[in-house]
Amino acid sequence: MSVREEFDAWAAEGRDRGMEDRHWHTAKHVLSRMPVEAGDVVLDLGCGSGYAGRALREAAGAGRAYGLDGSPEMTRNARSYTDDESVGYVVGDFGSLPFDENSIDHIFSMEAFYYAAEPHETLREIRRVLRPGGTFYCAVNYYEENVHSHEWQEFIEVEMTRWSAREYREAFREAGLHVAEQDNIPDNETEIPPASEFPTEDWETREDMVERYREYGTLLTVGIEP
Amino acid sequence: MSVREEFDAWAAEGRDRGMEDRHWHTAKHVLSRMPVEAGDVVLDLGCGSGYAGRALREAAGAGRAYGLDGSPEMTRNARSYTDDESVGYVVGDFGSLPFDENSIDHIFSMEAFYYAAEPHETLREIRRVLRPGGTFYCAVNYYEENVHSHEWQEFIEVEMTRWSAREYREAFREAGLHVAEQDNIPDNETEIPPASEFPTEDWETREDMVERYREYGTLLTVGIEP
Amino acid sequence: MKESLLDIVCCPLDKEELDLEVDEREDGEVLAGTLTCTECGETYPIEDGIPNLLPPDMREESPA
Amino acid sequence: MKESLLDIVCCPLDKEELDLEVDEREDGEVLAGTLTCTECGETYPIEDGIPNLLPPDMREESPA
Ligand SMILES: Nc1ncnc2c1ncn2[C@@H]1O[C@H](CSCC[C@H](N)C(=O)O)[C@@H](O)[C@H]1O
Ligand SMILES: Nc1ncnc2c1ncn2[C@@H]1O[C@H](CSCC[C@H](N)C(=O)O)[C@@H](O)[C@H]1O
Repeated sequence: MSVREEFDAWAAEGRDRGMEDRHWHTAKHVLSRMPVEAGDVVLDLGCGSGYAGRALREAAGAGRAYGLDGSPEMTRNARSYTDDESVGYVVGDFGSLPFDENSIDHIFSMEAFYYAAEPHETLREIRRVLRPGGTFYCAVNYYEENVHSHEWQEFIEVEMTRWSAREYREAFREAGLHVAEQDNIPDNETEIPPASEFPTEDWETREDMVERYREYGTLLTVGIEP
Repeated sequence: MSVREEFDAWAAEGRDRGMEDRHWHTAKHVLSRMPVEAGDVVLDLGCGSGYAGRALREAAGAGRAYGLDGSPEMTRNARSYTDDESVGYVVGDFGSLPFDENSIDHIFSMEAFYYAAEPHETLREIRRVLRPGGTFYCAVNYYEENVHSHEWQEFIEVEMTRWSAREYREAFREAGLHVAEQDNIPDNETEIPPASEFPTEDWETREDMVERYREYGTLLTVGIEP
Repeated sequence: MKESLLDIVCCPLDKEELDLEVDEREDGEVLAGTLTCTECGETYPIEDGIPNLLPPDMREESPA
Repeated sequence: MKESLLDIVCCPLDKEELDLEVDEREDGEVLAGTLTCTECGETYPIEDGIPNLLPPDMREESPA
């Protein structure tokens, strides 16, 4: 199934807002670390509902925020959630970014990078569009160390790349990005029921759920264009 | 009073371990973000008790960790706290780093940078010793936005630089470092008494103390050598 | 889309400049139109204010 | 200090190489000795295993 078919269906079901609510628990911390200056041009790869671009405009004073998504329905929804003139959305693919060389100051991506058909190619594209000193804030919940995420592939038709933290660092460096930071950002907001309620529909034990959210959380890798 | 006199006295009074205990609340989070690889050479500027070098050896597998401090007594204490052969200490000044060009992979500094007599010169020295892609993790509790820190100058003879978050970013860029990240890291461990116990000796109101520790915490600015 | 996007947008295939042809405007935005690559001639539709810059082989045309 | 520090250490003034003269060793460490700049001739003492690489005008000699 194509990215377009899979995620157009998600958007039609309103899953874009559900993801925004859940991802925001950690994404807000990621966004607040970005060295965005007033007037900067920022890009959100796999923008879904588009919350990141809106946040970088409001909180960091970005001059223009663009969200790119392979699903026309996602961008259509995202566009309907804002009337900020300086936020824009485009339909595009991670493998062929429709932006000029050195045209972007900073790139953010949450829970989307690993859908790239060719992640190494996507990193090269990111390098091409970032200006020197521009950062790529790459946040994922699906990665090797997070064993609780491994089963997600069963529910998604699009093939996902499951790298370890080390593989992220290595791939960034191989593409020529410097790695500035890597961190696990805990989700301290998802509610975890008392032990007596386990097993739940999704979780065998409370320990597993605590580990997934409070310990592994979101893996952030920050690359910077030399 | 010279850095040496001021901080030799602190070391003699055992204040190095007291600082380690308090600073660790946020420093551990800073250290865990650093992209240190096995075998890397790391440098801790203003190392005090030297905990950062020890931690980067143990947790991140740094190949060699050096602590530099202007106070011989601080380095003497630091040396006595470890028997790790790959951790070393040198007496030196922030304005004249005794390290070769491109000889250091990553630099950490906690609550020390602002004592530099010439902070811009120190940033140039940092650039000189870092290899391309090397990071400078600069953590401070004394900075413009943290209004509760302003009075600290009254208790210290050495003149301190009080920059704002923006001034840190600007100074890093002026020196030619790319700014990869800036963040406030809350100290969630310092105990804050119930409201009924305020005013305390140090704090007028509980709100002030909460703001100082839980909100402002430690200002981290990450620079990277292009 | 705003026309200011043209500053930084390019053809996803050859990364060359795009020419804008406007069919419909509203409040300073282009609601419908076409972006054409000045180099390879490939065209990219703008629908409901959103440019579709997928590589053409990944695009499914909506029924006319 | 370990001798491996010599790989990366330099004179704080002119950033040139340092020569090591050892007065006392223990367990593969240099406990006492002198580092001398191969270019400007400035000397830096190693005391209790710690090299003092402060610029000379910031150094206070400990009493002999
Ligand atoms: N190859 C590709 N090119 C562009 N977008 C893609 C893509 N593969 C997946 N996506 C998009 O990536 C998004 C992943 S879901 C995450 C959405 C959003 N960042 C959030 O945090 O909520 C989907 O909207 C999907 O359409
Ligand atoms: N100009 C300078 N050059 C080198 N070290 C300096 C300096 N000015 C201050 N220092 C050192 O910086 C340290 C600041 S106290 C912080 C110590 C340690 N990083 C910790 O987090 O606990 C002191 O040990 C002091 O001697």
